[in-house]
Amino acid sequence: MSDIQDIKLSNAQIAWRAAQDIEDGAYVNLGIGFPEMVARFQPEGRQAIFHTENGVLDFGKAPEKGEEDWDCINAGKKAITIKPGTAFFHHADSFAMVRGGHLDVAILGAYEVAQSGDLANWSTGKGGVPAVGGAMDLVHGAKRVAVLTDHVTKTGGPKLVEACTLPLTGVGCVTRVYTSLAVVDIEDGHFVLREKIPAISLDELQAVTGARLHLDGAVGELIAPEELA
Amino acid sequence: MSDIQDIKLSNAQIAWRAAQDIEDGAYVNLGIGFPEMVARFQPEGRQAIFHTENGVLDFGKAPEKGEEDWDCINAGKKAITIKPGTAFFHHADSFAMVRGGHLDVAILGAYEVAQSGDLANWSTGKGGVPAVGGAMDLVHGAKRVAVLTDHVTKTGGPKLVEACTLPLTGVGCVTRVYTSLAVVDIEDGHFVLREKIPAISLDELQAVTGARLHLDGAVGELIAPEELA
Amino acid sequence: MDKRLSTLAEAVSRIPDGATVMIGGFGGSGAPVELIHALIDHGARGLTVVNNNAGNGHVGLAALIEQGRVDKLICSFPRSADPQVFTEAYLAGKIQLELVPQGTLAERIRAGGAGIPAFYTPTGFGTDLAEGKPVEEFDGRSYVRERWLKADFALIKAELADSHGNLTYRMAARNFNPLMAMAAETTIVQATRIVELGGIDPEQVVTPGIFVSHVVEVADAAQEEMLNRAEAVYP
Amino acid sequence: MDKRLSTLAEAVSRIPDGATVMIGGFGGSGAPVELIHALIDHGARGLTVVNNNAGNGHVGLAALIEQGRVDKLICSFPRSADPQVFTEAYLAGKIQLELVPQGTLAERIRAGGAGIPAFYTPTGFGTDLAEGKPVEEFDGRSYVRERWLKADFALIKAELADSHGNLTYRMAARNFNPLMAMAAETTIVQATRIVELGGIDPEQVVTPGIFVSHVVEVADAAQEEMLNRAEAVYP
Repeated sequence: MSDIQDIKLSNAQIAWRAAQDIEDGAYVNLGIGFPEMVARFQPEGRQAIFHTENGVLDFGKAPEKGEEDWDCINAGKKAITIKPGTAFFHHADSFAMVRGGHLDVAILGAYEVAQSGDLANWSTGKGGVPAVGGAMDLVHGAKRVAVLTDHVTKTGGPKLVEACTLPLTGVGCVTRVYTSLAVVDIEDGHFVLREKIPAISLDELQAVTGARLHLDGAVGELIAPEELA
Repeated sequence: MSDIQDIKLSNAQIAWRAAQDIEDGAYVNLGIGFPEMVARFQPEGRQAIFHTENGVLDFGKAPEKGEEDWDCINAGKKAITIKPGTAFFHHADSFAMVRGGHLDVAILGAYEVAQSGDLANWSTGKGGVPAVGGAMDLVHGAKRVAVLTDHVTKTGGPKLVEACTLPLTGVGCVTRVYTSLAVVDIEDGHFVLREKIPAISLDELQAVTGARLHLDGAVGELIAPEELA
Repeated sequence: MDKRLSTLAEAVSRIPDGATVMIGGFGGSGAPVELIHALIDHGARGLTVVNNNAGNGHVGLAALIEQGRVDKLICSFPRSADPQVFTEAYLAGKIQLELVPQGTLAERIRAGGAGIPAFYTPTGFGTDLAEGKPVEEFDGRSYVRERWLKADFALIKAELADSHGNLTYRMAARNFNPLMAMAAETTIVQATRIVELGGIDPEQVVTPGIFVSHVVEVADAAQEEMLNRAEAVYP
Repeated sequence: MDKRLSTLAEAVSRIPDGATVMIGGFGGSGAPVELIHALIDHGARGLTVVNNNAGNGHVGLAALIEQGRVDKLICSFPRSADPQVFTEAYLAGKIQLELVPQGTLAERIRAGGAGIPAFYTPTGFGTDLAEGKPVEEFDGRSYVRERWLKADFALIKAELADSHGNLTYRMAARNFNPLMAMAAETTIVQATRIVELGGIDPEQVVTPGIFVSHVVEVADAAQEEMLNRAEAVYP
């Protein structure tokens, strides 16, 4: 097997793949950091509406440097802009949208995802200052909760596991994982492999996955635009 | 004893008396019907702010006939007007004001008030179509819940009673009753007589009251403007 | 991503028999009269309707009841100037009534929209309307546990709307409308004016479009009160 | 019935040691920096502070913590670009932290303002942050029971205010401000502009005056983000 570092998808490519599953008109919340990249890759002809926890729906792109209005920020405290259709609201209304099942998709990062759909993404359990933000609300609110993640940890350990060892963000909440090597669904307590990059074999993929990958029909080829590599 | 019908205060006089206890700047909800009259008698130099359940705070007086805007009504579905300071809001915010203890005073009518502070004012228990509106919310929300009522029923029976016989609106919620004959506080499960009209003796008042009237210091004279009789 | 529809008939066409339908308004203010009439024309029966009242005269919700389409009404105040239609149906045993205190009704709907399955309220404690509901004490005071209220459809009257479903409301016609818009699977709005996207100041949006499924412009919307003063009857 | 005060010092003068103080804002947006600085000058200690974050740099909430005035912080995200002040105090055991999921924090504050002593939420179920909290199943799904959150004082940043305390907010600076305004015994507002009564359209009021105790105009309010970029330190 080739070194995973050489064949794996870039974060941008993972985000691109996740973006392909977002339907036209979907209401979407993207987690702070890496998941935010998904917004860049909306397929032609589709328009997603983005929600940010601090009370903005349908915001515009980042302003030019020096043009920031710091009353107009996203959950990551980065400056955003308004555009036709933007709405502001308070935090209780914002999380009514989240908790009330009004978001179509929430896309988050992960430390670990278990085959049960359990997610751990808020605490490394190592002390320091804990911080949770809106992650625990998002994972039990959106109609579909997806995770973007490298397939393995920096030290090569599995992030898709039988059971999470880190503090949980939510129980049984994730239904799809987009990794640097594969697209994996979570169904009935199992990982079901949907797509993998051509450069890795099934056995190799299983070897870097911490729980059994089930098959359900053909495994698609996960091919992302090369220019995003 | 003179006939109570001859000596008792008019509804306007009862409302006038209740208005004297409303402090400057108080937020007040007045029940539909008779309690609404309280708004007419705000003492000189004091300004109460009126709340109506359907989402208006600090509204103005009734419009001229023919000038009504039926999108601008009160809880009694009567047309009102806006004035400088008016705010509109939705029903959940309106009852957050009520239930959250933000109203200083709620003034309601009554079928019966018990010495425990229990109030019955929504159902005669006789069948027909039951309707409750916002009364049950108001009696557990406002900082002070007062009742305006004739001292006795149309057939001469007591309305201030040991225990309510009609379906309750709220338990232990009323703290002051303004009647056509007296002002009565409810303290520690007792009626405490604060004021009575001069034309009735203590014994006569007790005779038309369904539970013992306690005394706590001097009983004031309840004298309302004659022009309101 | 354009939520505009051109006809009320199209907007209500997927409401099936037996649906739970929230209808905005408090008395006549904010009542989506034209949407209700379109629902009558559509013909769905066996409905459970959530509204603060029970209709007035022979238009709007009263007409829907008069046409025998409503099996159950969840409301706080089924009395009004002329609630004859509901009163007769109720006394004849033709319609069920779930009576809910007004603030509890509003909060149950808001809870439905906000994903809160149950909450505690002091309202109704010790009364007939709390019968059978769990009671709990917090900090020495007793509270009743109430459940969320959701619906399959909500019929909403707004003032301004844009193609994404952002809404404003006129004066006290706001009342239950923004709450019901949150609590239904499908939220159908009649707006007095549909403006271009960006035509509503983002700070002035009352109902963000995420809560709205369909928007229809009804420029000359009737006031229920005016219809009743004219003794209108629908259909 | 005029809620205007002329100085911030007067506005915060009655905040005692040991008070629970909600402070609006999400990061720097909507943070009432001048009110917090007035609170520092006032000198109250042993405070419990409710805020989404834990301050940034050496101004506003970070400065309040740096001055040793905060015993306990209730927040969802005590990390930021420069949370050094809180981090040091926390790791040194000088400040307690109650970590609450952001939506639960918002809902607990709203519940405090709305008279709802407890509610159920799916958020946090099965996690460390729900430890010790009652769990209940509704319709086959598990929920955690959360309690309301109230405060003695709330410090709020608004855009427009009138003398009755009706408020609007600027863009995303709204965030927790309208909720905290509801949940405190005494709500103190710094507004960028105080307009005459009637100067705010009744339909555009976000926080009705009933939730507001005092209003002070701070026309040239600082943006916490700009202060931190200038490496400002308070006092």
